[in-house]
Amino acid sequence: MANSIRVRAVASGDHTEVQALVQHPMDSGFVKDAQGNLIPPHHIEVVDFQHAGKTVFTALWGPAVAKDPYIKFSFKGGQKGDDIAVSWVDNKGESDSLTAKIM
Amino acid sequence: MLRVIAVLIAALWVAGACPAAAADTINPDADFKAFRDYFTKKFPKVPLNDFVNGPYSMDAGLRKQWEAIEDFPPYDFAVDRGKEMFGTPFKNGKTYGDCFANKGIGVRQNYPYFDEKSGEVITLELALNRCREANGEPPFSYVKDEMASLTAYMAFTSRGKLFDIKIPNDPRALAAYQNGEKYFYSRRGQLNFSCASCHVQSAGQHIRTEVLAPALGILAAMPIYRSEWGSMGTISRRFVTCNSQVRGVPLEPQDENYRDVEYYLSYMANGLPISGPGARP
Amino acid sequence: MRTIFAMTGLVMLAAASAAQAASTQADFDAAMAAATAADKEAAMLKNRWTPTEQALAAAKKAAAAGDFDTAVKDAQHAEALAKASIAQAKEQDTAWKAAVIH
Amino acid sequence: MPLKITTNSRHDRTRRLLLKSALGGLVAALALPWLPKWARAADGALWPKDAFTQKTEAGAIKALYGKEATASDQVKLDAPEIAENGAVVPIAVSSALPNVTSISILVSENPFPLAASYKLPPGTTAMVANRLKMAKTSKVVALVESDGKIFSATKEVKVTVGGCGG
Repeated sequence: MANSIRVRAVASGDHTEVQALVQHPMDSGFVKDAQGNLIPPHHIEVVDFQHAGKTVFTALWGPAVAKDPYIKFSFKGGQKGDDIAVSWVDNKGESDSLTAKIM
Repeated sequence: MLRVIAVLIAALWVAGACPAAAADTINPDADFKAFRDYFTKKFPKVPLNDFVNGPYSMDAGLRKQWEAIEDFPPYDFAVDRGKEMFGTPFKNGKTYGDCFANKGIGVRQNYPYFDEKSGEVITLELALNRCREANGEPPFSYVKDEMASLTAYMAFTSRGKLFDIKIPNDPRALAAYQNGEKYFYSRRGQLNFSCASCHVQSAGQHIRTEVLAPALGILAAMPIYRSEWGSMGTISRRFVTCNSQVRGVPLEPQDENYRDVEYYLSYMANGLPISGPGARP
Repeated sequence: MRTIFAMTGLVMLAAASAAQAASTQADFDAAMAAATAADKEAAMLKNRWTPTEQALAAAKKAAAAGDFDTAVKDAQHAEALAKASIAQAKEQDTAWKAAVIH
Repeated sequence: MPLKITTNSRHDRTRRLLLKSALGGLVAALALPWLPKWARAADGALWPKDAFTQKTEAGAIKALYGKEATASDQVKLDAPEIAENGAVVPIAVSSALPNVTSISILVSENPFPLAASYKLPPGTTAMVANRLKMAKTSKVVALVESDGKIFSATKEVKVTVGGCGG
């Protein structure tokens, strides 16, 4: 199974810009399936981004975040070749994580 | 039957035996020029190569949202998956690449083509499933998932390459071309719309917030991730949903009519760059 | 004369509503056969309409529930839709040329 | 701590699931200390359920921050005037305010207005871009927490193709 997380982290000057995309249905709980039954909510709750062992960004998401969610932020520090660690956990307790190199 | 008649007409035209019936002759080059002129005159501010970006070529607000999505497009997952599938051998040890020129890299712009051996139009989607079957693998659904991933990867490796669709000097190829043209302009469904009703006459107009994509270059961005679908879709999927939207019962994916209309539209797009995979509302 | 005509009309109306109230399996079968035949022709022309399929399904459902009045009405509606789609296909067989960009 | 941490039975359930899946979550991390640090970083218990289930904008802001927001031109909210599709609306928020510790985004007309909330440790820029779902035309509210105060910016986004499917 391929990883659900895609990360692009680019160091420029004294900052690192991070973009991430996660493959996740982000079901809101308000949409019905083909049979007319409500699809229960299934969404990521927390995404954590770490650099050098420290959390640099935490996303708290509700069901209104779009399917296959995207996030962009920027933090001070980070150099080409450093690790960026990303992990998420959803409301069903499912989770995934990935470590990527800063470019 | 229709096909037979069209073949006959085409045969007569090729033989030059029917010079008087100018209105009924098949002249792809003249069609191509008229088609392109129509759109470049209708949208004088849109650079020719920008037509492949469909609705985003003609609405600044939409374009900005699209560019934000292109920053990290949801089709990235499909491209990666397609690449992985491309690199994974079948049970017999062969790969997708073995079925294609240049191992399948950078060849999207040559599809569909008319196969003079079998006398039919071969689309990329059809070629991929035939490749699977020739190697003892079951075919994929034509509309999404694996097929969208494979075509997304092949389009990605062909970005910027110009559509290069050929119509060989074969009456059957001309007949297929004309059948595609006929399918494109024929009204169907309870709503009595043709492909052209929306994508020629009404191109650039809004339906709710959506902007109808111009037919010129409309297949260049395929396959696409549609927000409306929440997933990837192939050219087959697009044709099927177009039919449903006008309350017509869709044909089977890769029906001869669908392949022919893909042939016609791709020929009209000759010289325009492949931009797929794409993201659309 | 006029009275007779009016009376006949009344009788016919009564007869019609009586017949309608008493649609049978046989009526449905006949209406369905006609609708299916028209739909098949539309399919051969590759020009089916989705509302035809919906009306056919509704007719079958009503018949299964024993409501033959509705079933016959839906089947007739399906037949009318299928015939319109056939007419469309035949007309477009040549009419499309007028729409081509020149 | 800018965000209230709520504990409730659902999160306890989440913990149990996390234990089972042995990936992510504080409890799992304690039980399996050899897991790399990143594998246990995201913790469902951080999720402020109370704020995310409020049905009004004011209720969500109160549940999240315990105080009211003040409109400020120092909060920059970048959202389209007309969303091409309510299922995917790109929205970005940034601010030049000092010491920004969190950014939150609300869609007033959604069933649950709070869409997303971001925690920014010192050193992280006061800027975030994401993609949200909008059920219909609505006010979008961006909140920026700076020096413990809450500042907001608002913009109306028109939606004609709703993001709730169907």
